[in-house]
Amino acid sequence: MMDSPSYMLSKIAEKDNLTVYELFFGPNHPGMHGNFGYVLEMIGTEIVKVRPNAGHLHRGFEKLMEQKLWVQNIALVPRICVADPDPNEVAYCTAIEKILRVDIPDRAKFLRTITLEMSRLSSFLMGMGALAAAVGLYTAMNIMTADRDLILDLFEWLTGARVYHMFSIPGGVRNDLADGFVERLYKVLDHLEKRLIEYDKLLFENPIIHKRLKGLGYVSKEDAVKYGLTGPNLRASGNPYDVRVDDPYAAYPYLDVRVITQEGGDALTRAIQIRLEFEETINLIRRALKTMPEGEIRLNLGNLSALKVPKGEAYAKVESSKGEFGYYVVSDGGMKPYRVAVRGPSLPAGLLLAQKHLPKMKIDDVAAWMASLAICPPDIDK
Amino acid sequence: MIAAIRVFGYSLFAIFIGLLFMGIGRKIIARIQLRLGPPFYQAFLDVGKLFARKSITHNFVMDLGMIMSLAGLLSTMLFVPVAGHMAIKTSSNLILIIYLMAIGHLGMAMAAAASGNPNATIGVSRALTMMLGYEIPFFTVMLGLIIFNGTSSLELIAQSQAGGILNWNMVKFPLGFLAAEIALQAIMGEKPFDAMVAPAEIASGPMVELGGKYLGLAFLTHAVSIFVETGIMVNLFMGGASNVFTFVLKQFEIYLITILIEAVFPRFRIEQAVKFLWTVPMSIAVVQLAIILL
Amino acid sequence: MKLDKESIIELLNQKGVEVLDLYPNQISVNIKKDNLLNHLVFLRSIGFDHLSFINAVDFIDEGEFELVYHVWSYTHKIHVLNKVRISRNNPVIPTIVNLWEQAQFYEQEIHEFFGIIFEGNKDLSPLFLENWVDIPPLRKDFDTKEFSVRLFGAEIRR
Amino acid sequence: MSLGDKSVYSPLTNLKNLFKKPITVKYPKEILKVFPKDGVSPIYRGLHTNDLNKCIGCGMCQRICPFDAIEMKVIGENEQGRAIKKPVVDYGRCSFCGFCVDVCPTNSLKMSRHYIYKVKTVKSMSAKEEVEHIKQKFKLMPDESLGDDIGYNTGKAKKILG
Amino acid sequence: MEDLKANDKRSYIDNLIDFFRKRSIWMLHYCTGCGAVELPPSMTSRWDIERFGIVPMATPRQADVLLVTGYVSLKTLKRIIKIYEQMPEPKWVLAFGSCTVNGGIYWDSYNTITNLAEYIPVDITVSGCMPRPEAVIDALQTLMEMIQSGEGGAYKKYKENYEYYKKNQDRVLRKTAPILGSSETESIYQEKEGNYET
Repeated sequence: MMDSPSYMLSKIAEKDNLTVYELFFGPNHPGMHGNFGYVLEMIGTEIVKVRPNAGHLHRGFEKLMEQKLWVQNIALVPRICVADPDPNEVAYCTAIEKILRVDIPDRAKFLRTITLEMSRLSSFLMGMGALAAAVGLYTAMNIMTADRDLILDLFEWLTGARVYHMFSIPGGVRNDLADGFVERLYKVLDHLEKRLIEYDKLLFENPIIHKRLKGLGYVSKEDAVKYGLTGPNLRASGNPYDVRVDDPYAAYPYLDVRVITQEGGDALTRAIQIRLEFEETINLIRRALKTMPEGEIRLNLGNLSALKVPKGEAYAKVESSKGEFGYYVVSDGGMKPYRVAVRGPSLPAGLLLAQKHLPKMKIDDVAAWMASLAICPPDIDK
Repeated sequence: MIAAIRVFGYSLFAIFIGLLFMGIGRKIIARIQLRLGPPFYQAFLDVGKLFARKSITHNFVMDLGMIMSLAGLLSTMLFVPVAGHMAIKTSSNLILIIYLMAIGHLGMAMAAAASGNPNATIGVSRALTMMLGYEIPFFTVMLGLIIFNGTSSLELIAQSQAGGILNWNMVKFPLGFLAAEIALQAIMGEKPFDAMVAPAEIASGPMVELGGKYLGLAFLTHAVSIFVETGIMVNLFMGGASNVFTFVLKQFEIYLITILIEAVFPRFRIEQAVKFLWTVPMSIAVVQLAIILL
Repeated sequence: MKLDKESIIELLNQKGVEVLDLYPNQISVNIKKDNLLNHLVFLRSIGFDHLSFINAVDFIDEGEFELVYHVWSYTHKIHVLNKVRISRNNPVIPTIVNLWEQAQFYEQEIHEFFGIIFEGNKDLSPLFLENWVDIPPLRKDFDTKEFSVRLFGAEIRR
Repeated sequence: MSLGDKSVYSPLTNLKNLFKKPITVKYPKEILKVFPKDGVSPIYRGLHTNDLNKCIGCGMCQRICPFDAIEMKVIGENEQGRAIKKPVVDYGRCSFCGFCVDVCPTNSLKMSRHYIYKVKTVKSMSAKEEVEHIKQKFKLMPDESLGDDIGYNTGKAKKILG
Repeated sequence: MEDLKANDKRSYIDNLIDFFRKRSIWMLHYCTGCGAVELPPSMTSRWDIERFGIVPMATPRQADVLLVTGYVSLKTLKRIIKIYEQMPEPKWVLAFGSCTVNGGIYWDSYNTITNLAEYIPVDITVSGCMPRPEAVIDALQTLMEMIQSGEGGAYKKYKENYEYYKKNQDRVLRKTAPILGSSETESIYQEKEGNYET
């Protein structure tokens, strides 16, 4: 700590009584992703201390979910993480199905897996676009968000809504694939794969991106596990852990999920990690589509609006594009959940790593650092 | 009196061309991003709207700073020969032009610093550091041309390249043109070197507190700066044209190159930008200088 | 080396801790407040190094808070729910910030929503709510509907 | 595809987009042409439509709605003197989840593919009246007017929510 | 350019200025709620509202229109009011989604307001639990027509009804009355300067 620039700067500051001033990298800032803020105490352009200013998106989900029926929470749950809504629905339903000790039909499992992977694709596209915009490459953001729209069209066709699908319910899914949907899904996947070459040329082989992101926000292999990072951030630091392989749910036991890891742990490795996982997700959807069985898409749990879950508790984990989304559901045997606790993947990255990385960083890298860690403020505040 | 009308006419012409280039530039960037993009006259609409808005000022230094920045740029424009003739009969000395250009940027810096927003002060410090960065390679290239032509008057340098493309300075000194092109990217504040107005880092830098008429003045300043910088490049390297139309066309070619580079490159951090400017274009310019001297 | 669930249950029973086998890879453990720290240190030593998160459940009719420490092991692929019961009127529990640093924010959040005091946690300032003077909102006796009607004028229909 | 190493020229290959046709959907003039039916998806969850003579006013939709967005309003009396009630959807609460359509026993309540509904400020109104004005204008009684373009249409027979 | 013809009560200059304002609306780059995830698709290549001249700007000083997309929590409301007051005239507010009308799906939450129009004047309120890009473009088109016909004047209401808005803002943003001892402490509606001003 002694030789770090900010320590020396604070020494100089005392000598020349430079004042440490407060800069609000606050909620209204083009570089900020979502409605979140850091209060940065700075000298010149070097950050000396950081205080997270969370809570702008706090809606008290856990309190609201205690007052609604089991099935009514499905309309509330996807709103927790806007970029990647499906893992919330699947995690909530898996937790209920764990307590009920029921196994949903195979086709429902595959439908859930396909919506999860499509939501993962759309979230990766948005993440890469946000990273490109943070360092100024608006062309990449424009084209990636337009491609993400193609996936939202597919969601609209499958579930009836663009972003909040409310597609899986306890016991299965609400409706089946429309005819012509699978052909269009194949077409979109081929288009995305073709477009990937263009993204490589534009973003990942761009020398200035390498210069800007190299060495930014380094997380070592052990620290990543110790700090509780999950998902692409964990795998970019060299840990081969993926919830879809370690604790499989939905249709992942039937599919071989290839876990991609890289040594490196800095912002550039995380960006390349997201790009490689994007490519792997496309192939995973193709494999899932090939081996999708026919059959029932819902279990008959009687009248869902009068569903009574027996007394008990369960913790269900889902691998979202940002990390491990966990739902801890406690039921006292009533018509309404007694307690639903949500574990958002961005809390360790957004609040803890901010204390670790920001104090020695310059103001120009805060936006790129935040985009590389794919910090999604709604799942910090819930 | 006639000179006053000519000066006013030239200023309007420069502002018109600058805004036109900005509008077409936004359209081209939009087409690279596969989208439709705004109409080419969008910059005029923006300036029209900005001047119709209430604007909030913090102190008189901010008002004067903005006026000074526009006046600085307009005065620079008067000394740049447009297709051979100029607003007022003076010597178009290259060193005088570069000195005057600094005044424009200092005016903007003064206004931004007076606005009291920390983002603005960081933006100002970046703008001045960037100025430090791009002036050294640009001067070296000009030094080479001045030594080669034996005169520092832009008009004579332009006339020395008359006749056919073959004896344009761009063809005679390709390295010098390449170094000046990279430096021009920084002078105009385009993408790889646009750390001073980086929205994602310091919320559009110096222009943070500018609203309404002040932002209108900033737009006009940027428009005139486009006209001036491309004008200098055309006179130095593409043998300032015989009539105004070909002059504007050549100016657009130079602006097109900067726009194409801006569309596909992210921005450097400020210290990376200065390090890049002092190594890559600087070395090319020194090689060019050596070729000229030997 | 990878232990399966039975050997982990066996290990925990030796430590004198009663274990509930919930699901194929999930077990729950009830521990006392005072041996929470060394229980977690023990778990961490045998390979449970990922703290998923901490949350609290308000059992108002039993007058107790139940704090659940979710721990996961990447090697054994087992999830352990460590449950601690503390009384509701003076809810105090030692902090585990020196075991996992991210627990600092989970504890700040729980303190804000349940009013549980974590001894040894240097900064329990509110994280999400601004100048909140009511009882901590996630407690069962806080009625959010009535609050929303009184403050924001929401319409109650049924 | 393996990731190539970095080079200055690779981003410049993207300039070929200049010669491609822009992919913008010029919304007011063109609409989305992705689905079998132009515009939004064939099962889009938009504003509600209700077949008033099929609707028996049972209130099932009111009970399932997670956010109390549906209110049964009495609109008259039938011969036996019992009040006829029809659902009124408050679009200030509705989350367009479609549960009400899933549990409708007579499959009269459906969701159309229309989604445009907005309320403009009224210059003459004061702020207090404006608040009530907006709240009232967002409470709509779905009827056959949007019925020409049906989107999400399931009904209790499909036993989605049991 | 058919909208340039001077209609009866407005002079030609007014029409020209409104035409400029209509064709170059600058929106504030601030995503207040969850509806903001539909703004990037509208701003980028597929729906592209920049063809109407609508561009996201960094600070309230440069912005014309404030898009309040979705629910507004108490902390966000404080920032929205501060930003709204920082924006120079003429300014407009678009409220997207059901959460700004009657609380939306968080109507019973202790941290989100139910109706935005009680705190700042709103020009257009759009329905949808997250209006899709076409609805966003349609709302912006309506705003452009309102500006051209001079109808978009909600910002004048902020001055006229300032005490109504101020009372609501203070009621919500000041400390809420504690329930712990709420039986005898006065409810916040009586506006008595209690000992809350800590």
